[in-house]
Amino acid sequence: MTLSTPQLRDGYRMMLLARAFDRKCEELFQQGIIRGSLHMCIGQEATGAGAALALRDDDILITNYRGHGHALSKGISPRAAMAEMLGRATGCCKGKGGSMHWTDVKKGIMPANAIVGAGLPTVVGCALAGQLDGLDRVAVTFFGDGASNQGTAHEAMNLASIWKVPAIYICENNLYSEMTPISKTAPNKDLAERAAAYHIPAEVVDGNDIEAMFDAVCRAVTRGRQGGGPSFIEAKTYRVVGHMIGDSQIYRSKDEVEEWRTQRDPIMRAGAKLIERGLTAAELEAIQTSVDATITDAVQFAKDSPYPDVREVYVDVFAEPIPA
Amino acid sequence: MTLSTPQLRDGYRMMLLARAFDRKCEELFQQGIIRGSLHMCIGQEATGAGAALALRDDDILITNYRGHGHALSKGISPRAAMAEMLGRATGCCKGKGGSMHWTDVKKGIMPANAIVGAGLPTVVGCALAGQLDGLDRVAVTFFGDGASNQGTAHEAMNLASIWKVPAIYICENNLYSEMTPISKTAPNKDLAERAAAYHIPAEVVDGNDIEAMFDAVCRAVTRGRQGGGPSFIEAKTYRVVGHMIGDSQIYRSKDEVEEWRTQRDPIMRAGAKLIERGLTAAELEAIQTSVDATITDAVQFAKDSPYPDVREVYVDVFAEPIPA
Amino acid sequence: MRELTYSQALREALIEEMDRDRNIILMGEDIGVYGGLFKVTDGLMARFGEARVRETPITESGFIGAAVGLAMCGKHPMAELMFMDFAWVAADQLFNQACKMRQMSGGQVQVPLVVRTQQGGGRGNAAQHSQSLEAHFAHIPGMKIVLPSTPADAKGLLKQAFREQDPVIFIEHKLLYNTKGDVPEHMDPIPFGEATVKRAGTNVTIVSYSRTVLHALEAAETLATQGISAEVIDLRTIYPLDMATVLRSVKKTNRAVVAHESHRNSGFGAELASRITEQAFTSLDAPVERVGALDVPIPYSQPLESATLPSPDWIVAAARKTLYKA
Amino acid sequence: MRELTYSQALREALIEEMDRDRNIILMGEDIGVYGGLFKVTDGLMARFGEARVRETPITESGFIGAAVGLAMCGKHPMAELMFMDFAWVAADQLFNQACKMRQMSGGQVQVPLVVRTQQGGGRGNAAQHSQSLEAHFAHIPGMKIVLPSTPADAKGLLKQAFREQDPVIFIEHKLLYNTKGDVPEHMDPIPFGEATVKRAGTNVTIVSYSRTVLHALEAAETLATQGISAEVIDLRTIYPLDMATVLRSVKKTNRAVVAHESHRNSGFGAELASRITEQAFTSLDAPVERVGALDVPIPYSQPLESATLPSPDWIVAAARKTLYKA
Ligand SMILES: Cc1ncc(C[n+]2csc(CCOP(=O)(O)OP(=O)(O)O)c2C)c(N)n1
Ligand SMILES: Cc1ncc(C[n+]2csc(CCOP(=O)(O)OP(=O)(O)O)c2C)c(N)n1
Ligand SMILES: [Mg+2]
Ligand SMILES: [Mg+2]
Repeated sequence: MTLSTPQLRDGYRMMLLARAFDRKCEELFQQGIIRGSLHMCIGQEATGAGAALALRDDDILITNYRGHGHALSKGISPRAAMAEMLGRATGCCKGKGGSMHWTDVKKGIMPANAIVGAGLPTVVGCALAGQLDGLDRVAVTFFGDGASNQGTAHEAMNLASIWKVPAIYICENNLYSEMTPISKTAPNKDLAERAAAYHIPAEVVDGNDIEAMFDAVCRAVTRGRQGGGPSFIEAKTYRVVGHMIGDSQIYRSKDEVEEWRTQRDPIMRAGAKLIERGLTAAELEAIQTSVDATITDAVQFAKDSPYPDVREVYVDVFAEPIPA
Repeated sequence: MTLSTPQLRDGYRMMLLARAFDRKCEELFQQGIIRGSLHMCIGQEATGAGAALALRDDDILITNYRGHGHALSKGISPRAAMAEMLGRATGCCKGKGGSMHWTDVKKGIMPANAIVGAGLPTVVGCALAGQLDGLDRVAVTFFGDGASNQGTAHEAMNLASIWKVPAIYICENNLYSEMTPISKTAPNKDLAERAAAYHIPAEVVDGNDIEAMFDAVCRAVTRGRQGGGPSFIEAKTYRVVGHMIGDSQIYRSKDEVEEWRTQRDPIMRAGAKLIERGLTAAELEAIQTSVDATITDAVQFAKDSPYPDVREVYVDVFAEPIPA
Repeated sequence: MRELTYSQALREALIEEMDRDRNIILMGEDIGVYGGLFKVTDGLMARFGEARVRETPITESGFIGAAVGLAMCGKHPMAELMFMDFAWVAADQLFNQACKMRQMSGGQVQVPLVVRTQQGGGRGNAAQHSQSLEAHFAHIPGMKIVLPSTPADAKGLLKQAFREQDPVIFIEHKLLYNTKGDVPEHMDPIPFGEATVKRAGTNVTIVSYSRTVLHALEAAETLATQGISAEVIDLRTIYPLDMATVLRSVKKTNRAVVAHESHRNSGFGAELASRITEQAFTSLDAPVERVGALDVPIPYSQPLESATLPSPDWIVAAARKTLYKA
Repeated sequence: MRELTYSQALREALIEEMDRDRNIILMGEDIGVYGGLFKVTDGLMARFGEARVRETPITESGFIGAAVGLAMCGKHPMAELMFMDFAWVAADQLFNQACKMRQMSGGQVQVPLVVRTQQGGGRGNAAQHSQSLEAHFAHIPGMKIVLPSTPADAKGLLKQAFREQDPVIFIEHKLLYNTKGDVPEHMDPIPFGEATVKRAGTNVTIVSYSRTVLHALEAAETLATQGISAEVIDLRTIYPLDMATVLRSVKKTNRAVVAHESHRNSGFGAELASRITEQAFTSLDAPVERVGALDVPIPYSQPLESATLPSPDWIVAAARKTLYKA
């Protein structure tokens, strides 16, 4: 499937939003306004946007600690997301989850996971629930190259295969697991090879090309909706920033980063396509302006929001609040 | 490599010993003399014997709860093994481990494991230790078809591959994991397919043919000793008895069991080969007689041995015994 | 009244609950055609179909993870962990996922998952198949913890487990499956957090759960012959915990023994003893005595295993100690 | 004397031990080129080579399992678990394998494995990255448990860890890495099982370990201004456990507070409180007070996290309670 121009424009906006959101978080983190963990997805925005364009609201998403782009593209409210980053009561997890556990059930966004590989089995259950209810819903999970080494990845993909559930495994191969290159921790040039071991249809795509992502996810979605079982997509991509704030990045060359940043940036590439399709630079600029406004508004909303009352610690642990 | 006639005769003896040992255990279990767990390897004796013929004493073995045949073939003392089954102080684990944890470090037999899949990572370390010391030792682990689904299998094979350690993975595919056919829990006709995902050389062999087993293990051993890294061998076999004592075996047909028992029995097949090579029925019978004597002696030894003193519970937990 | 074994009672509870709620899905190793290693799910696949009774690969992390996903999406899965010892294989899905999802999501998702398992020693299954691990679940918030000692409790509590909207670890004992007891034809779910006084007494309170309750009752019998009147309390669930019943008793007897089969060091008995001491300090005539397995891996050999696991005698001795009759 | 940070002290211990014993092999995620997330292994790969400093895939079960195998075969591996929370991913290899191998084999093999990790909250890492899990290790026999609170202790205890012939879980605290303290140029290993009295006092004993010792000292300072003299004990290792030092103190002060950052319910504080009560019952003028995190998953938001984790104030309040000054 190819993207229509309005779709591509939407995708472009999603990517800009993801980038601006994470960059703003970086700034707020450095100011000490955001604390804890922050794993930016700068450079990888096409995976989430491409996937989101292929998904419905009722399709399930389970992402990880580097999932801001995925969740924003799938429709989480920037206000609620930013309020979460600031630990406010209005946050998408009421301030309890922070950067790594964003949730928006109405948009099909199940809690993001901070344990590498933990989402792969869970998504089997999400996919199975839909299957048992006779729905044509799919369930997507994003995980990294490093996560593909975890035992849970193996167990989960095998389960998904034998149960033929509509789970879509999107492996964002950004070449590094934290500070370690995947070439040191897996013998496979393409991690998609591994899915074959479970007889899961797998493909390798340019994860920095939103159209290629969309196309591959569409195929997987169609397969899933039609009862054809799980799919695996390896999206080759790159994070052009550190794993986390403060990452010295001594494990890779500046040239490598620069090449990806300047030659293969997914937003730049999508922008070029839009120009090719006839949009003007001013039109693109307007999207950026509107995204910036969204972020400004989200930050303002978050800052204006109250912190949760401390009695909230006893709430949401069990269905009935624990007595203090 | 083909087996010389003396080697084949040794292998035949190993298999008879394994079978007689487990059958005796079954009897003692039914008499209440052996307690706890008992998982017989009846029908699968060629895997351990074939491997043992290819291994040296200093090569490491890690087997599982169904590993009596492997350990006996690798040279564990039948007396110490039987005393262990009876929980005696003279047992190979001083009575502390029982059926599932046989150990004989002098023979390279590390503690057998009762957690499905747990031996696969451990063997990486055993293989690596030899590699670091510049030895040409290999480390072998046996596990079942069901174990190949565990996450540890995936993690371990990947590690073995990237570290190029001389680990030999022998998957005894006996078609069932306890009471569940592997065809229900894995999509692969050959589990060896999975090793390919880690770029580990893999082959499928007739696990009931001691010569085929020997041959495959020899190739793996040569590869390991020469620095060629890990190997994977899928041994197609069958357990002609229940998973454990009391298993009603309602999950498979009597015909299936009978076919394997009467047509494909590894001992019968090795016996026929020996006859072909010129041994007489009387010579084979003599081996059986000597094995029977070994078992009788082992049982007598075990029964004559004392139970461990109860203060032994505090010993072997830490290097220094815990004060009572 | 009808007598049933513990496993029959559990099976009945599953059938009644599955009839009531079609969102209940069972998953586990060998639970289908074979009906489970302890036969608790016998015949259930034939009755409810393969979609609802699912045989899984040996992948405790994988299928418990899948159950977490099912639970988040509106189902009420039951995952059978064949031996409690395998909780270590699935620990991340239990402790980092099931226990925390509701909280991390600010209450947006819930995980109504029942993990059924069995634990305990006494059969010679050695160190990797004999552990009792409830204390670990008590220390990580987010799961309710059930340890029934009788067939009727097993049935009533399991029915309740499927009414909960949070994860429940339902812990059976391998040596209880064949025990028998009265089980009424119609049973309502038994609410969590309600201990029962199994035997009234005045001199010392024995607090326990799971199979150790049977030891406690045996000990009370022996103590009676020695002129010591012991009250025996079965907690049934340790989270939620019915301290009211415990304190009522201790304030009467002024002495307490807590007893379980799990290891003594950092066991749940330490928590119980601490709570009793904190909440009834001035009533106590002696320190609370704790009975638990020795702090060593559980050995295979029968005399060693017996020396490691608590017996009624240990409880008798502990009770006497609280009365300074040691 | 030299001042070093906690992480510098740890790094020195690793270098000295690796120089001494070439069987020491380090394994873990990002410990090589990058030098570890907390920089404890900085420069070690360059110094000792890739064979001895091994970057692993993200497979905690896999590489801790491999470390168990190495240890059984005569090496002395150190496996770095980046966050204690990931112990759940590797739990089988820790609790069913490393802890039990010696015993299951009747003493034929040993597992001299050091697992280094860091735990604790206070940085806003939320529920899956802030847990303190030492109580779980205390409940499963087979591992020694170290929780240093100062740079010097960190160094001396880590050196000792590599002299042990059994598995050691060496638990650092993420908020201690940048703390500074005197560390002598030459340091001998510090034996396990020896608590230190960090501050002498007469009215109440505060028993703690890891970062909570700093809270205890702060609390003692505050209590002093209120005319209450608190003795502060740092256990340093909780297995083996130095009860002698604790009892000596409690028999003098007649009051005790036990404090840790891990959850209160079924935490190691319960064990400590129980032991103190059992062994010094007649000396106690009040029940032992326990301080630990609330029994809820650790929340992200700063006010919520602060409300969940113990602070010096909590210890002050607990100490006052033992003096009936609440
Ligand atoms: C079980 C577990 N181990 C380790 C970590 C620490 N950790 C967080 S992100 C990460 C790297 C993951 O790499 P990859 O899967 O490639 O994802 P990426 O961050 O590159 O998107 C690691 C090791 C963790 N969170 N969970
Ligand atoms: C982690 C774990 N899960 C489950 C079990 C229970 N169990 C013991 S043997 C077995 C079947 C293993 O099947 P397979 O790997 O095919 O080996 P086989 O017994 O057929 O040789 C199971 C499920 C276990 N011991 N450990
Ligand atoms: Mg990556
Ligand atoms: Mg099998």
